[in-house]
Amino acid sequence: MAKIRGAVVVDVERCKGCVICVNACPTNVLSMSKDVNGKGYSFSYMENPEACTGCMSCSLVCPDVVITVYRMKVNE
Amino acid sequence: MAKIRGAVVVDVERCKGCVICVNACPTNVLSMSKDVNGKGYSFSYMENPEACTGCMSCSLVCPDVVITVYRMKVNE
Amino acid sequence: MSISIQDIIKEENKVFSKTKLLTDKVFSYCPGCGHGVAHRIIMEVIEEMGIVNQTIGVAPVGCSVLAYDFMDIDMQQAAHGRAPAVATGISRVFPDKYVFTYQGDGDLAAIGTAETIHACSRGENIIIFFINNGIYGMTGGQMAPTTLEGMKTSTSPHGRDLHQMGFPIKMTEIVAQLDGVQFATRQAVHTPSAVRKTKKAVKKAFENVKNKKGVSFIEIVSNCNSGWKLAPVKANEWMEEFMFPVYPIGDIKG
Amino acid sequence: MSISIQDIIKEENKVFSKTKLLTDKVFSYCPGCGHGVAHRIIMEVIEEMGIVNQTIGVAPVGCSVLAYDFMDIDMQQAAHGRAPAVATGISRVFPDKYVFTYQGDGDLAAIGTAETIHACSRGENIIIFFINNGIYGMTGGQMAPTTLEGMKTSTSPHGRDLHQMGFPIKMTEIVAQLDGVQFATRQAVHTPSAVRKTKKAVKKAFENVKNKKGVSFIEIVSNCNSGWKLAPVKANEWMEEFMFPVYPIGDIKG
Amino acid sequence: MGELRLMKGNEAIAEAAIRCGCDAYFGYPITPQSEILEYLTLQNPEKTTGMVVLQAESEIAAINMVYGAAACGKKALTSSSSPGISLKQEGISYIAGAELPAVIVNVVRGGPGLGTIQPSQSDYFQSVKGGGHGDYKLIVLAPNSVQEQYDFVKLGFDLAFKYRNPVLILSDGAIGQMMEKVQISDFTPRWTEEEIVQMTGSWATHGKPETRKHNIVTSLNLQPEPQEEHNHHLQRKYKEIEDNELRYEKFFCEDAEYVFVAYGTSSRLCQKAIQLGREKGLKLGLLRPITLFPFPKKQIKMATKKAKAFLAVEMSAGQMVEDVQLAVKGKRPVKHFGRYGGMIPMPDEILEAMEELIAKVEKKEAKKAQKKAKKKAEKEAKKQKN
Amino acid sequence: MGELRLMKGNEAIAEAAIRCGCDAYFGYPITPQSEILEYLTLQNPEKTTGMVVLQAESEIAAINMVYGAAACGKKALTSSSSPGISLKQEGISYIAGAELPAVIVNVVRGGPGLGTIQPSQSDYFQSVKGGGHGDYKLIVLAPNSVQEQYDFVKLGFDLAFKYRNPVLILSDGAIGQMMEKVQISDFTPRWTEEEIVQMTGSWATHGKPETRKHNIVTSLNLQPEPQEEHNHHLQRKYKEIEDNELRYEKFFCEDAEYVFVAYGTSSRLCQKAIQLGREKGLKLGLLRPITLFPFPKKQIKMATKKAKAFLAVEMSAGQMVEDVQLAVKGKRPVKHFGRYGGMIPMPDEILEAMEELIAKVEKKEAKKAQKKAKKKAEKEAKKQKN
Amino acid sequence: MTEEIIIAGFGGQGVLSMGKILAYSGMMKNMEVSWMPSYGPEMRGGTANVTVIVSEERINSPVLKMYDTAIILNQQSMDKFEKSVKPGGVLIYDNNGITHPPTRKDITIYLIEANKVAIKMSNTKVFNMVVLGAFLQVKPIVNIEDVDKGLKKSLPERHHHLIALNEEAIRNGMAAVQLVQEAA
Amino acid sequence: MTEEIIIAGFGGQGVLSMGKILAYSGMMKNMEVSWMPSYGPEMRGGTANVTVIVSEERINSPVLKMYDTAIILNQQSMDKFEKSVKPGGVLIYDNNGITHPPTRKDITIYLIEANKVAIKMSNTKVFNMVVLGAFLQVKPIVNIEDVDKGLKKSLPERHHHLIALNEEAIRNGMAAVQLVQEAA
Ligand SMILES: Cc1ncc(C[n+]2csc(CCOP(=O)(O)OP(=O)(O)O)c2C)c(N)n1
Ligand SMILES: Cc1ncc(C[n+]2csc(CCOP(=O)(O)OP(=O)(O)O)c2C)c(N)n1
Ligand code: SF4
Ligand code: SF4
Ligand code: SF4
Ligand code: SF4
Ligand code: SF4
Ligand code: SF4
Ligand SMILES: [Mg+2]
Ligand SMILES: [Mg+2]
Repeated sequence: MAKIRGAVVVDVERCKGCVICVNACPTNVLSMSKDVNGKGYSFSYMENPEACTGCMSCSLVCPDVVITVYRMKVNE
Repeated sequence: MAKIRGAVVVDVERCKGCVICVNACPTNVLSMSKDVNGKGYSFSYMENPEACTGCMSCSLVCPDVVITVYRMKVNE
Repeated sequence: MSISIQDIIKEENKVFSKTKLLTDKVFSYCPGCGHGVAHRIIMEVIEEMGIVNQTIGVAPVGCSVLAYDFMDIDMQQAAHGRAPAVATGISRVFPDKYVFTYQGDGDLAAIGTAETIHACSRGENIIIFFINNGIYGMTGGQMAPTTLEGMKTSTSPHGRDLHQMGFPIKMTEIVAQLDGVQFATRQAVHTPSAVRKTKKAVKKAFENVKNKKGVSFIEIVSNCNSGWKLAPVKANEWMEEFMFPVYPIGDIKG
Repeated sequence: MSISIQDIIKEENKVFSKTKLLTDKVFSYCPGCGHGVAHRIIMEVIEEMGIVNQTIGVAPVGCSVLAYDFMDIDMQQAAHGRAPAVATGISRVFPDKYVFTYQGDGDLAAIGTAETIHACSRGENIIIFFINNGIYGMTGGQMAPTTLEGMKTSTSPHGRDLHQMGFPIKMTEIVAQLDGVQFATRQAVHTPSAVRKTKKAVKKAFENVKNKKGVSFIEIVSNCNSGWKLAPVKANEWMEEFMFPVYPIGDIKG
Repeated sequence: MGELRLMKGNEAIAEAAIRCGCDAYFGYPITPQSEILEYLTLQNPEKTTGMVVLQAESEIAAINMVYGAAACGKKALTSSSSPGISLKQEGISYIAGAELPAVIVNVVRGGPGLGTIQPSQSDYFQSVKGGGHGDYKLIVLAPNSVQEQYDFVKLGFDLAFKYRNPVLILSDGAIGQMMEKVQISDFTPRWTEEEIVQMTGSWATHGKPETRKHNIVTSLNLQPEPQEEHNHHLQRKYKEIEDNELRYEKFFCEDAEYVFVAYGTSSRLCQKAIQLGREKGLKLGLLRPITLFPFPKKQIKMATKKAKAFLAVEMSAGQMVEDVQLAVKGKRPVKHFGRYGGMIPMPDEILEAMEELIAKVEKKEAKKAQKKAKKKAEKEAKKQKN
Repeated sequence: MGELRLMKGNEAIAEAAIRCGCDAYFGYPITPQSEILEYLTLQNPEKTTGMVVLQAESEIAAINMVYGAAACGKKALTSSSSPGISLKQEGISYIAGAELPAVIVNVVRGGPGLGTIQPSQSDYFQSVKGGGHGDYKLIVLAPNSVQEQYDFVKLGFDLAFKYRNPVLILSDGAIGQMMEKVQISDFTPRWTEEEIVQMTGSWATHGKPETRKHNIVTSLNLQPEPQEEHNHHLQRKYKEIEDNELRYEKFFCEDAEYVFVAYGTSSRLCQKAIQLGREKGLKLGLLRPITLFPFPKKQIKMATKKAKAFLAVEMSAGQMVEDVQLAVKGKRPVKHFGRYGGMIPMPDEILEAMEELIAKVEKKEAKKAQKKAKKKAEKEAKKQKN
Repeated sequence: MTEEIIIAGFGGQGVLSMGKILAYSGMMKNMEVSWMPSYGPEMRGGTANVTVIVSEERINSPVLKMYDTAIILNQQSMDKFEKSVKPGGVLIYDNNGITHPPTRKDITIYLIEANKVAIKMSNTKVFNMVVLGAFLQVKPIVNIEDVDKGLKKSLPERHHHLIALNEEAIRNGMAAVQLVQEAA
Repeated sequence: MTEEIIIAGFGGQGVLSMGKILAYSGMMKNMEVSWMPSYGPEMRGGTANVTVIVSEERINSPVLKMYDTAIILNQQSMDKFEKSVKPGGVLIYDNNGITHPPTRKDITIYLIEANKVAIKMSNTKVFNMVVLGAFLQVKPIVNIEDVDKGLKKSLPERHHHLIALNEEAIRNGMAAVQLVQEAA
C-alpha cells in the first residue's frame, strides 16, 4: 500500500526554541531538545520521525523559517 | 377675531445683503433695498409689513444675526 | 382696526433677538455663510443652560479661526487640525466643564484626522462641531476631503477626479463607529426647520457633556458660497441638491 | 520495508523551504513572534508572482523596522506612522509597481491614523499589512490603541481602563467603510490553516494591485509574547481566547 | 529659450517644476503659498509631462510622500509656509538622514504660532541651523526675485541630486505674492525609467533586478558606531558643499565703508536703501548671501578689510545676524535691523538704521582719534619737558 | 524633606512632576524616555494628587493637549525624544506665541532621522535657536544629574508661570537612563481652582464669570502691526529672562588657563577630564551653562581675561560652540570636540582633545614670543648701532 | 524713467487686476515691472492695494513708502495713502464714497468719476479700466497699444472679445479725468 | 574610596539588577553612587552591561573607559572589556560559555563558577547574586548588611521573602570565588 512519509530538517542554529512547531504538529513528531544551540536556545527536532507525514504544518507556523520539509510516497 | 401680527427690525448697518431671509420668509414680507448701507451692501427690509406673522423664520436663518423679531396678538 | 408697526416693536413683544453671548463684533464671514447661524445656535444653548462660566470653546484654523472674537466665552485657538487634542487637554484638567471644538472640514477631516478619531475613540467628554462646507473656505477655496466628485475648487479646477484625488470622506459615519462616541448626527442651518433641529441636537450634546457621556459629534453641512462661487441662496439650493445626497441629514448614532 | 530519513531528505522530495526572498539574516524578533511568519508569506507571494523587480516595500517604526534587513527586495524605512504616505509617494511616481507597507498597530492606528485613513480614502493602489499585536512591541510593551480592555501593558500597568485610556479601535472595520478600499480582511498566522488563509489574502492583495483596484488592507492579528509576558504557545492561546472576540477573523470587504 | 512672462513668485515655482522635469509635487494649502498647488492643479501636468500633483491630507503626509518618491530616484517637490514647515521637521530630518534628494519650499510668514500671513524672514534659524533633530544640514537657497524663484527650482534639484541632500528654498510672502518678469526655460523632459535607474541605481528603490543587491533607504542604525560613521560622512559632505556651492552677490561693495548683509526680500530693500544713501553721498554696499547654507563667511570676513561696520537687515528679530557676527569675529561692529511679525521695513527706515550705525561708529572713531591725538600731544609735551 | 532615593533620570522627572503639583502629563512612548510615562501610569497619580496622566495618540496630539491644559492655567508637562520633539515644533511655536506656561522634556538621542536610541546632544540648535517657525525663545534648562532632572521640573514650572513661556528641559539618553541618588521633596499640593483663578485669571480660560471679559488664548493676528507689537513684547520678555534667569556653574575656573564649556552629560565627562588633567598639572576648568537660553555669554566673555582658549565639548557635530564663539568674539581660540550619532566621548578622549588645543595655542604663543624677542633684539641691535 | 504707483481701494474694485494690466503693458514695452499686492485672508469687504513699479532700470525694492502716483478709490485708502505721494507727485481719485477729499497742496490732484463713467457704459465691471485710462492720460508711460498687448497676455483667450470694450473704457477714462489742483 | 565597576553579560543574566543592588547598597552606606546601563531596542539575546561607580566623593563622569573591576559573564563581553581593566585592577568572570579566558598579566583575575553554584542551589535566578557575592569577597566595598538594606529598597514588598535566598546566594558566591592570577 502506498503511504506518505515525511521528514523535516530544522536549522538548529537558527531555531529559537519557541515550541510553536511542536504544538502545531498533528502527529506529535517534534520535541524540544535538552541541549541548547549557540544562542542558548533549546531547539526542535524529530522525536518520532516515522510519524511525520510531511504535512508542513510545522514549517508553516515556524516564525523563523528554519524548518525544511520533505515528503515522498513510499510503498509499504 | 384674534390674529398674530409680527414685525422685524433689521440692523441695517450690519446686514450683508445675503437675501437668505427674504428667501426664508413664508409670507414674502421681506425685500432687498435699492440703497446700500455703509459697507456697500443692499439690505433687507419689510416690504409688506402687514404680512409678517413674527414667525422668526427670517431671524433663524440670518447668518449675521441682525434681525430682531416682535410678535403680538391683535384683535381685528 | 389697523395696528402700526411701532405698536408691535416693543420690548414686551420681542420674540427673537441676538443672544448676549455673541459679541458686538461683525462676523468676518461672507454674506450668507452658514458659520454665523452655527455660532448663534451654540451660544444660545449655552446661554439658555446658564453654563457660560463653565464653558470653554476651541476655535480651529479655518474661516472660523476668529470664532473667539464673536463668541463671548472663554476660548482657545488651536493649531490647524489639533482642536480635539486641545479640547482633550482642557477637558482632562477640567473634567466638570463644558468643552467644545468648532472645526471645518479641512481642519477636522484632513490634517486633524488622527486627533478627531482618537478623541472620539477615547470618548473624551466633549462636543465636536464639524462645519462641513466641502471646501477650504479660509485659504481661498481649495479642495477638502469632503469635496464632492466633479466639484470645482481652486485645487481641483477641472473638477474633483476621484482617481487622481481620492474619494469624499464621511467623517460622521466613521466616528459613529467608535465606542467613545455617544451621539453623532448630521444637520444643517439653511432653513428655519433645519436650524430648529440643529439647535435641538446642540442642546442634546451639551446635556451629554453634563452627564459625562463621552463625545457628541455634530456635523453641520453648510454652504461656502464664496468658495463655491454661487450667490448665498443659490448656494443653499446647490447644497440641498448635491451635498445632501452624499451627506444625508439625520442622526447617525445616539 | 522500512525507509530511512536520509532517503526522504532529498532535493526532489523538498516540499517546503525558505523562500529566496528572505535574506540570510536571523530575524531580530523574539522567539515565537508572528512577524516572522508574516514576512515569509509576503515574500513567498512576491516570489511566486515573479514580481520582485517591480516591488517596493515600506518598513515602519516598530519591531519590524528592520524588515528591510530580512526581505530581499527594495525597501524604504518610513517615519513612525507615515508609511502610507511614503507608499503613496512611491506608488504615485511608479504607478505600475507593487507597493506595500508593513505596519504595527502603534504605527498604523495611533500616530499614523491620518495617513492610514487618507491613503485608504484616496484609494492608493497599494497594500497595507497591519500587524495588530495589541501593544507597542519595540519600545517595551506600551499600550496601543488596539490594547484590550483590562490588558496590562507597561503604560497600563493596572490594566487598560476604558474610562481613563479610551476604547480599543478596530481599524480594519473603519477603513473598510472608505470608498478607496477594495479589500479589507482580518487574518492570523498562528496555525497552519490560518497561515494558508492569510497567504491567499496576500495573493489576492497583490492581484488587486496588478489590476489597479486601490487599497488592499490586510490585518494580521498576531502575538507579542514578550509584551504580553507569555510563552509563545500560551500567547497564541491567549490571542485566540481574548483577541479574536474583539478582532474577529475574516473578510470584511471585497 | 522660452518666452518672457509676468508671473507671481509662487506661480514661477510651479511652472519651473513642470519645465525642469520634476516628477512629483505633494503639498497642502497654506497662505501665502497656495498658488503653487493651485497653479499646478490648473496646469494638470500629469497630462503633459507626466508630473504627479497631489494635494496631501497634511504637511506631514506631504513631506513623507516626498520621502517615498525621492527614495525612488524621482524629483519630488513640496512647499508650505512657516507653521506647515514646522510640521515637516521630522520628515526633513529623515530625508537628510537617509540622504535623499528633494526640494522643499518655505514661503515664510510671520510667527510664532499661527501668527500672520504677511511676509517674514523669521525661519532663518530653523532653515539653517536645523529645525529638526540631529546633526544635519540643508542646502538653503534664498531667492530675491521671481526670476530666482523660477531658477532655483532647477538649481535646487541639481544640487539635491548632486549631493543627495534636501534643498530648501527659503522664500517669503512678498516674493511669493509679487509679480515680475520671468524668462521661462524650455521643457526639460523628465528622466525616463532607464535614466533614473542609471542615475540612482546604486541607492534608490525601483524594484530589485537580478543584477544587484536590494537597495534600502533608511536613516536607522541600531548601534551608535555606524551611526557616528554615517554622521562623519554627512559632515564631510557638508564640508564639500561649503567648499563648492557657495553663492552670493555683491552690490556696490567695491568702495563700501558700510555694508548691509541681507538675503531675499530684505536684500531688495537694502538695494533701494543703498541707492537712497548713495544719493546722500554715503558709501554703502550690500553683501547678499544667495545660499544661506553654505554661508559666505569668508567673503564677509574679507569685507572687514574695507568695511567699518555691518548691518544685517532681516525681517526677523535677529537671526542671520549671528552668522554675520560669527564671520566677523568681533573685528567690526555688526548690528541688526529688522521689522518682524509680518512687517516689511521700508528702504528709508533701513537707511535711517544704517545712518544711526554710521553715526555711532564715527563717534567712536572720533573719540579714538581724539584720544590718540591727546596721547601724542602728551608725549610731545613730555619729550619737550625732557 | 523627603527621602533619598536611587532613581533613573526618567523616573526622577515623573516623580518630580507628581510631587511639585503638576496637573497633567501628556506623552507618547519613545526610547530613551518611555519610563517617564511608564512610571506615571504605574503610580497613577490621578488617584492621589489628582494629576492627569494620558498616553496620547502621537507627539503632536500630546503637545496640543499640553496647549489646551496650559491655557487653562494648569501645570502641564510633556516629554519625548528627538524625532518626537521635531514633531512638536509647530505646537511649541504656538505655545510660545500664545504665551503659555508649559514644561517640555527632550531626552535626546542620536539623529538625524530615526538615527539611534543612544544618547546625544545634537538637538541644541533646535532647542535654543528655535526649531519651530517665528521669532520665539524657550527657556532651556540642561540638567547634568538625576537630581537636577528632578529639581528642574519644579524650577521649570516656576519659570514657565513667571514668564508665561514654555520651558524645555534638554536632557539626553544618558541622564535619562542612569540612576543616581535623588533627594525627594515633599508633596506640593496642586493649585486649587480658586488658586488657579487667582494666579491666571487675567489670561487663562476657566469659563467666563460675570466679573470679567472673556479670555482668549491665541497666537493669531490678522494684521501685521499688532503681530509686530506682540513680537516686540516677546522680545522684551526674552531680554528680561536673559537679565534674570541665567544659571551656570563654574568648576575649577579660578586659575584655569584652558576652559571647557559643556552642558548636561558632557559637563560630567569634562569634570572627569579636568580631574585627569589636573593630575598631570594642567590648569583646566569648566564653565557649565545650566540654562542654555539664557546663555552665559558675559561669563564666557569675562573668562577670556584669564583663559587662553576654550574647548566646547558636545555630543554633536558642533552646535553650542557657535554660542561660545559669539560670546568670545574672536578674542580667544574656541574649538569644538565631540562624538556624535549616539557615541559618548570618554573623559580621556576629551582630555586628549584639550591637550591638542593647548599644544596648538602654546606653539602659537611660543612663536609670538619668539617674534617679539627677535624684534626686541633687532631693536636693541639697532639702538647699539646708533 | 521710473514710475512708482500705488493703487488702493475695495477688494471688489479690480484694483489688483488693474495693476496687473499696467504691469503687463510695461512689460510689453520692454520695461522692468514689479507688481506687489496686499494679500489677506479671504474675507470680503476688506481693502486691497497694489504697488506697481514700471521702470527702464532694474527694480530693487518692490515696496515703497512714497509713490510718484497714488490712485485712490475709497476713503480708507485716502486716509492711508494721501500722505504717501511724493511732493510734486500725482494723486488720482474717484470721489464715489469719498467723504474727505485730499487736502495736500504740494501734489497734483486729479479726479476721475469712474463709477459714473462705468454706469454710463452700462457695465460696472469696466470701472477699473476707466481708472486706468485716467492714469494713462495723466502719465502716458505706456501707450494704448501696449495696453492692448497687455490685455491679450493677461486675459484668458475666451475673454479676448472683451478687449475692445476695455479699450473703450480706457479711452473714456482718458477723456473724463479732471485736473483738480496743480502742485503748489 | 572610589570603585569603578563594569558588569557585562547577556541580557537575561540579571546584569542590570545586580548593578542596581550594588548601587543601592552603596547608597545605604551613605556613599555616592551612579549606575549607567547600556540600553537598546527590546530584542532578546543581546548583550547588556552596566557601569556602577561607588565613591566617597561626588561622582563626575558616569561613563568610563577603564575600570577598577570588570565582572564579565560572556565571551562577547570578555572580548570587549578585558582590555578596559586598569593595570593592577580586578577581573572576575564566570567561565560558563567562555571560550577565550582572560590573558592579561597585569591584572588580578578571579573565577566564579556562578552558574554551577546557582544550579546547586536549584535556582538559576540567583545567578547574579552569586556573582555579586564573589565581587564582595574580592572588594568588600559594602558589607552584607548594606546589601540587605539595598535589597529591601530595590525589591518590591511582595518579593521581600526572597531576601534570605539572595543572601545565601551572596554568601555562596563569596565562598566560591577562586583566585586565578595575581597582577604581575
Ligand atoms: C499647519 C497649517 N497648515 C495649513 C494652514 C492653512 N489653512 C488655514 S485654514 C485651512 C483650511 C480651512 O478649511 P476648513 O477647515 O474646511 O474651514 P473653512 O474655512 O472651510 O470653514 C488651511 C489649510 C495652517 N494655518 N496651518
Ligand atoms: C515619532 C516617533 N515616535 C515614537 C517613536 C517610538 N516608537 C518606536 S516603535 C513604536 C511603537 C511600535 O509599536 P507597533 O507599531 O505596534 O509595532 P510592534 O513593535 O508592536 O510591531 C514607538 C512608539 C518613534 N520612533 N518615532
Ligand atoms: S511536516 Fe507535519 S508531521 Fe512532519 S513534523 Fe512537520 S508538522 Fe509534524
Ligand atoms: S517553530 Fe521554528 S523556531 Fe520555533 S521551535 Fe520550532 S523550529 Fe524552532
Ligand atoms: S418673522 Fe416670519 S413673517 Fe415676519 S418677516 Fe420674518 S420670516 Fe417673514
Ligand atoms: S439674512 Fe440677515 S444679513 Fe442676510 S439679507 Fe437678511 S438680514 Fe441681511
Ligand atoms: S469663505 Fe466660505 S466658509 Fe469662509 S466665510 Fe466665506 S462663505 Fe463662509
Ligand atoms: S517585542 Fe513582541 S512584536 Fe516585537 S519581536 Fe518581540 S514578540 Fe514580536
Ligand atoms: Mg471647509
Ligand atoms: Mg504592535
